[in-house]
Amino acid sequence: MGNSFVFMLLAVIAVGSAIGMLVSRDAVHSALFLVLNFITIAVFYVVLNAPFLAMVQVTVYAGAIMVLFMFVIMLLGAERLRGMWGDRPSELVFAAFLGFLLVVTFLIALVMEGKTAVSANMIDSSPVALGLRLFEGYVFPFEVVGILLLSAMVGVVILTISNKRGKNV
Amino acid sequence: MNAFGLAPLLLIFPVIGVLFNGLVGRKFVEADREIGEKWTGWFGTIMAFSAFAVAVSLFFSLQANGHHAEVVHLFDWINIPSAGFHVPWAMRIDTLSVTMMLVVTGVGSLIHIYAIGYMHGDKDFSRFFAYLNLFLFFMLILVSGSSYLMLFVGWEGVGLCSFLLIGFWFSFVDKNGVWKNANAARKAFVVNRIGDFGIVLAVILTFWAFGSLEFDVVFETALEMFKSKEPLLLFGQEVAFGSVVTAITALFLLGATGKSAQIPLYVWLPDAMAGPTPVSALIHAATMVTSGIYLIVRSNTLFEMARLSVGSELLFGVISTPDLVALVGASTALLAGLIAFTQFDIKGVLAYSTVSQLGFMIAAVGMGAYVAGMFHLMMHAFFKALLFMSAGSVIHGMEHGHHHLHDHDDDDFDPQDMRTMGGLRNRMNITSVVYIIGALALAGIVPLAGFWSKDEILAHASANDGGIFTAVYVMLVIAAISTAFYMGRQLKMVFFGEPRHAAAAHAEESSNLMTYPLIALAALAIVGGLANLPHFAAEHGAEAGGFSYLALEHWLEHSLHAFELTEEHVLHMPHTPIQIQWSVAIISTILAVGSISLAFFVIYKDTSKANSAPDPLQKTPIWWTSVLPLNTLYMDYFIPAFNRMAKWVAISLDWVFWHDFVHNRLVRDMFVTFAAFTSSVLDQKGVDGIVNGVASTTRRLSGFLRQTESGYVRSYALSIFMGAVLLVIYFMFATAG
Amino acid sequence: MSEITINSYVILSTILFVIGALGVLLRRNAIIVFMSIEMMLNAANLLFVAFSRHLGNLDGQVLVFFVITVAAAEVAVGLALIVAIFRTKKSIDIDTLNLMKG
Amino acid sequence: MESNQFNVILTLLVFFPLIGALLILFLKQMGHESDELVKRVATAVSAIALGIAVIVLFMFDKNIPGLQLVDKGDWIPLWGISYYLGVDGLSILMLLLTGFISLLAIISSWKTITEQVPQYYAFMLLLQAGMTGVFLAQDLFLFYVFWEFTLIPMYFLIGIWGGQQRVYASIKFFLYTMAGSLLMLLGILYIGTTADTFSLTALIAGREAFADVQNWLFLGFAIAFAIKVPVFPFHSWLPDAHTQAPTAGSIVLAGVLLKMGTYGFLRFNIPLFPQAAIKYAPMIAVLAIIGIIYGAIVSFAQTDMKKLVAYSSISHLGFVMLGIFSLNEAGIEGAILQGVNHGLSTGALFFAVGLIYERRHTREMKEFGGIWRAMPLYSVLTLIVVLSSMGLPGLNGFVGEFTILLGSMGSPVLGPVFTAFATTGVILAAVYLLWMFQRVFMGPLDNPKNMILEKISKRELFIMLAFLIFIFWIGIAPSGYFGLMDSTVASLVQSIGLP
Repeated sequence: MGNSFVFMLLAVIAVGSAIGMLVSRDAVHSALFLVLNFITIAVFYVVLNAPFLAMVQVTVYAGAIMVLFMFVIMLLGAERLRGMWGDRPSELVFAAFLGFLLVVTFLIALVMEGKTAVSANMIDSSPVALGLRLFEGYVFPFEVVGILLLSAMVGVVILTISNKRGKNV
Repeated sequence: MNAFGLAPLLLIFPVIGVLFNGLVGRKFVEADREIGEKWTGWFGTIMAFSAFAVAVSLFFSLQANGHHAEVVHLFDWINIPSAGFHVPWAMRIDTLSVTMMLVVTGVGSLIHIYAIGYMHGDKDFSRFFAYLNLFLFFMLILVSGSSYLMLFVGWEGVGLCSFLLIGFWFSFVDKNGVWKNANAARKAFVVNRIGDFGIVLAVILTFWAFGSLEFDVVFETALEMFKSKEPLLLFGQEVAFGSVVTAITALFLLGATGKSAQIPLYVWLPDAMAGPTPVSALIHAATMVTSGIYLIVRSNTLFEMARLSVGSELLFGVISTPDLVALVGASTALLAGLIAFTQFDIKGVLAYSTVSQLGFMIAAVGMGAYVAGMFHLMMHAFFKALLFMSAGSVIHGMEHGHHHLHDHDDDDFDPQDMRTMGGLRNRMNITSVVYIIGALALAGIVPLAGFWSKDEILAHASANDGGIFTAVYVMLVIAAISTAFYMGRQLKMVFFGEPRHAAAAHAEESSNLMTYPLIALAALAIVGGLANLPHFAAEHGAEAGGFSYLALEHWLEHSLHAFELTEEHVLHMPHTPIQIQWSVAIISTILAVGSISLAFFVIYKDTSKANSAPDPLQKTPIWWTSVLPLNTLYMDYFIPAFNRMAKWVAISLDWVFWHDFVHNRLVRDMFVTFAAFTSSVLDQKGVDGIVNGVASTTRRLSGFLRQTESGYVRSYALSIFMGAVLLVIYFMFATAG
Repeated sequence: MSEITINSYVILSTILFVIGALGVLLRRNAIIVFMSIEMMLNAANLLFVAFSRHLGNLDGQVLVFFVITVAAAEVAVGLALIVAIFRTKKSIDIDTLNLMKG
Repeated sequence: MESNQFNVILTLLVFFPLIGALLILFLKQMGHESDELVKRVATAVSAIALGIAVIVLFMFDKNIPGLQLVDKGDWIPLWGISYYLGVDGLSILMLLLTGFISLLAIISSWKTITEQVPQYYAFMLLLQAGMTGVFLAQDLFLFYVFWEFTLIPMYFLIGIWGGQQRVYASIKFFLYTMAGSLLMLLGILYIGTTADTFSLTALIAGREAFADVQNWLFLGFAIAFAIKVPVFPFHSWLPDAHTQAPTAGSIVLAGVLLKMGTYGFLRFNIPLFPQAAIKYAPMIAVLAIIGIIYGAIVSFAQTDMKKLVAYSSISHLGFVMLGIFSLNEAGIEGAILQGVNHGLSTGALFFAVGLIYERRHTREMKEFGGIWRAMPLYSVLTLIVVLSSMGLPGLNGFVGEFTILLGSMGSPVLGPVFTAFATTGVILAAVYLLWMFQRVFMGPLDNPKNMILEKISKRELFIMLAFLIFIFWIGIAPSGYFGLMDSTVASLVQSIGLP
């Protein structure tokens, strides 16, 4: 499952960019950090024998979704919204503690498990194989997701359509 | 000719009248009073006459048919197959019902004409005629119904019409602020309902005992049971047949005392005189009040069987129901006759007279003289309707006279008070003549109608020995004397002597519309006796000189099954003498003439006194009868007691105790106390120690919880996150461990 | 260095997930909150793919495919919501959205 | 287990009003603020539901004693709970009554309800759906769901659109009936878990299984139903609920909701626990007779017209209870018909009282007098309704009361003494109803506020006439109505097993 050096490098970039996103005061910076993070994860996908997903990750996430984010940020002028951290320190501490707890839990669980898992052999994960798998076992969810996308589209239109009086942003 | 197919028309004509007058009549009258009154009044009258014509055609059909009863089925009413209960709407056409139909529609039609004149100018003219037609409809259902249940429909229906008509002038308030008409209407209905209580129970009992409510079936089944002399299996136990019949007839008697105004339920009839006079004539003299007599005559078989009950099957072990009927009738006749002495209201005298005469009829049917009872019923319908309508004419005349006076200084003027009248025979010729005819007929003067019918009842009472007959005979004779006396008193006070009030001096004769029906009825009151003349000779030839004696007797025999039983010697009815009892006839005539003369020439000799003078009888014990009777007892004791009881139950028991105390105080407070106790124990650090119940506990708890509801999405998310983490931890170690 | 096992991926994705969660919990800027949600989804996706590789089974990849689709839909709707909120509130500070306050 | 059957008409009947309610809320959501549209939609939905009920009537074969048009499918098969609707002679009239009364109640509120209109009509339709479900459910669990479901819309109808003390009245109504039905729930759960099915037909067939505890079960069900009816002494919630409810609420409450109680006795208590029913019949009949007399006396002393009518319900339903526990054909058929009659007569009375309340904003009888002069047509119509309520022969009330009295006298468990006491109710009915009629409609028209009363409108006339058509119809030709239930009642009585 990949070289440990590559893993560590990518992991540092991923965690670093994530933290960057978290702490950036400027929303644009956050968005850029997030793009970096997504691309890192796409590389992970390649490492993990999922090249097609890596491509999807880059195009959909790093491309489409993040463009959407940037667009909204620009539209709202939200890049100027600085310093928007919670004003309740107790919450900050508590949330951090919970996060820490979660990580520790997993660590402990893995340690207690003890065994070193052996990975299976590489399998064919070409788009063809993926597509076959998708349409063999997941036709119905596929349809549902299609409908979901459609309704999301309609919903977005209804939500953002300007009302009769022409009140616009 | 067979006209039984026409029978439904008997009911349809009045209904058309009701619909016309009820729905559109008012518009006619409002559009043009003169023409509108003509249309609505005459329309109602023509419907009544049409019904009369149908009744006449039924009469001839029965003649042609050999007097055989015919049942005309209309349509199903109540039909419960699984319970075996089936009652159709069906009309029974037999001699008894046709007799009643003729009386009802005949007298009713005349009263309709009279009412056109009498109600002239009333703003609810059309409503009045709608009610009159509605009354005819229900009365005809009552007499033509083929089952007890249909009879009951009519019975209640005429009660309703009585209510509506007594309360016709419901807005009237007397000078004491009492809603006189509305109260009288309600009283009539409620008192009648007490009687109906008996009818309902009797009808239900009849069904379970005899398995049907059709007259035919009931009487036939009863007869078979009577002949078999075996006990009846009723409600899971064996009951003697006599007891069942006694119970049924006793309950019928209760119903009859209500509708026919007998002791103890007569109290509504005098009050009912508050209604318009045509109503008093039609409903409260001629027709509706006689339905109690009709009911007993219709059930004659059952009553005669009850007469033969022995021992413990008798009512209270003492007396059979027909005997009780006779005693109730006779004592009512006597008591009401005496009360009539004390009345000053011209209609009040007639009202008590009606109660008294109904007593005669009830006594007659109780003694088994069914034909005599029916005969008196018919004759009474003629002369009492005549008297009431003439009295109405007098009242009209007095009101006219009062209007002519220019100084209305005496607002207390009562046009019905006989003390303000006097000498009216000079002002109102026709009315006075017909009134005197009616009064003499009522008093039983030969050869007017009342003589023959009353004499037949008295003869029956005297001809049978033993039992209650003697007592009944004595009471009825005294009642007959008092009848003659109070009518003499009334004649003297109203028509003779000098006018005691300016209104009487200026009274005017009523219009032709009112007097012509009076003349027609007066003629009937004179010749009516021919319907059932007794034999004067000893031989029993049915026909003598082309004229049939005892016509009514022969006619009604076909409907009176008890007579048929007599022939088969199953029943032993008291016999009615079919030739005149000279002793009874002569004695009663002498007494009647004597007591009229006594009133006329002795006690009320001096009638020119001022109208405030006390009555000469006021110092005699007879006068006390007016305060003694049941009305006072009911009105002053029973009804206020009921009102107080109802108020106590409603306010104290139901509301204050049950609603407020038990539910809102006891249950709720116990719960609250319980909750408060719980909270003070659970909540040691409670601010005040004892907290007021679960409500405030909840409020404080929610107040605490509310603080967590910051409304910030992030806070909620934090909670969710916490929950998620905890769940993960749980699953990790639960599954791993 | 030894071969990387599935355990490492678990830890990595947990860390990413926690960072995303903290973003959701601590930031008041609605857009950044949304980005953090995307981050959490990606953390999950990463784990899916890792397990897919680990178990030699394509189902994990198929699931990621679905998650991406749903995420795209969610982002579209979510951003539309933000735009709508901004129109009325003139702010995307989610702490101003406290109508639920008890 | 019986096999599943599909006959969608009854399901449609239940859920159509529900869809209507959702439609109304959706209309509101879409911003159609026009109350007129909402009224029209609600009326149309209710009318169509009545139409479906009439179709059911035509599909109904009165010669079959058992359930018909059954729609049955598994719901929670693990616990033996099924979705099971069916109609028979006990429920067919109740269905029609529900549709009829609901429609008239909706029409009657066109003018009176001016606030939160869409919610009001949505609740009315929800109520209609719930009540229909109660009369159709043949699965104890499903029945319980519908039974409780009717409480909610009624609670809001009283609590939002009611009078001065509406909150108090609605909470009392809710808690009182809820408390009673919890006992029933216990009973239902016990039966269901013992027999592993909640299907009524299966339970009746296997009723021997819980015969040894049937006295307790009977009481549990009986209390729930008795509170709903209400049988004396559980009547204390009724005057509050009726006086505080809006007119349409009172009409539905008296017209249909109370019948759910009497229906419950017939549907569950008698067939499931016949021995207990026989045992307790005289006791319940005594309570019923006390209710008849007590309700009448208390009515008589009321000064508020609506309260008077409310208490008269207690008296009338006493008759119904007496008929049911006569346990013979005449009594039970009379009771079912009298249930319908009471719905019509008392519904119409409530409407009449509401009509005059709208004009004068008071119901105190001393405020009135001589209304006949001011509103003659209205007065005549009300008189007919009053007479029907009093049991005048030729109108509907008499047929029911007479049949009940007939049944009670011939009943194997009751007898003439019961009948005699119950018949006094006939006298008392005349006393209190005529008293009210006299105070309000007769006498002089001397209060100036009463002189300018607006005449009855066409819409109000329509509602009154709709009531009157059936008042006369049942009074004059009730055979068809008895025919609908005869075979079912006959088989029910047979199943009780009395001699």
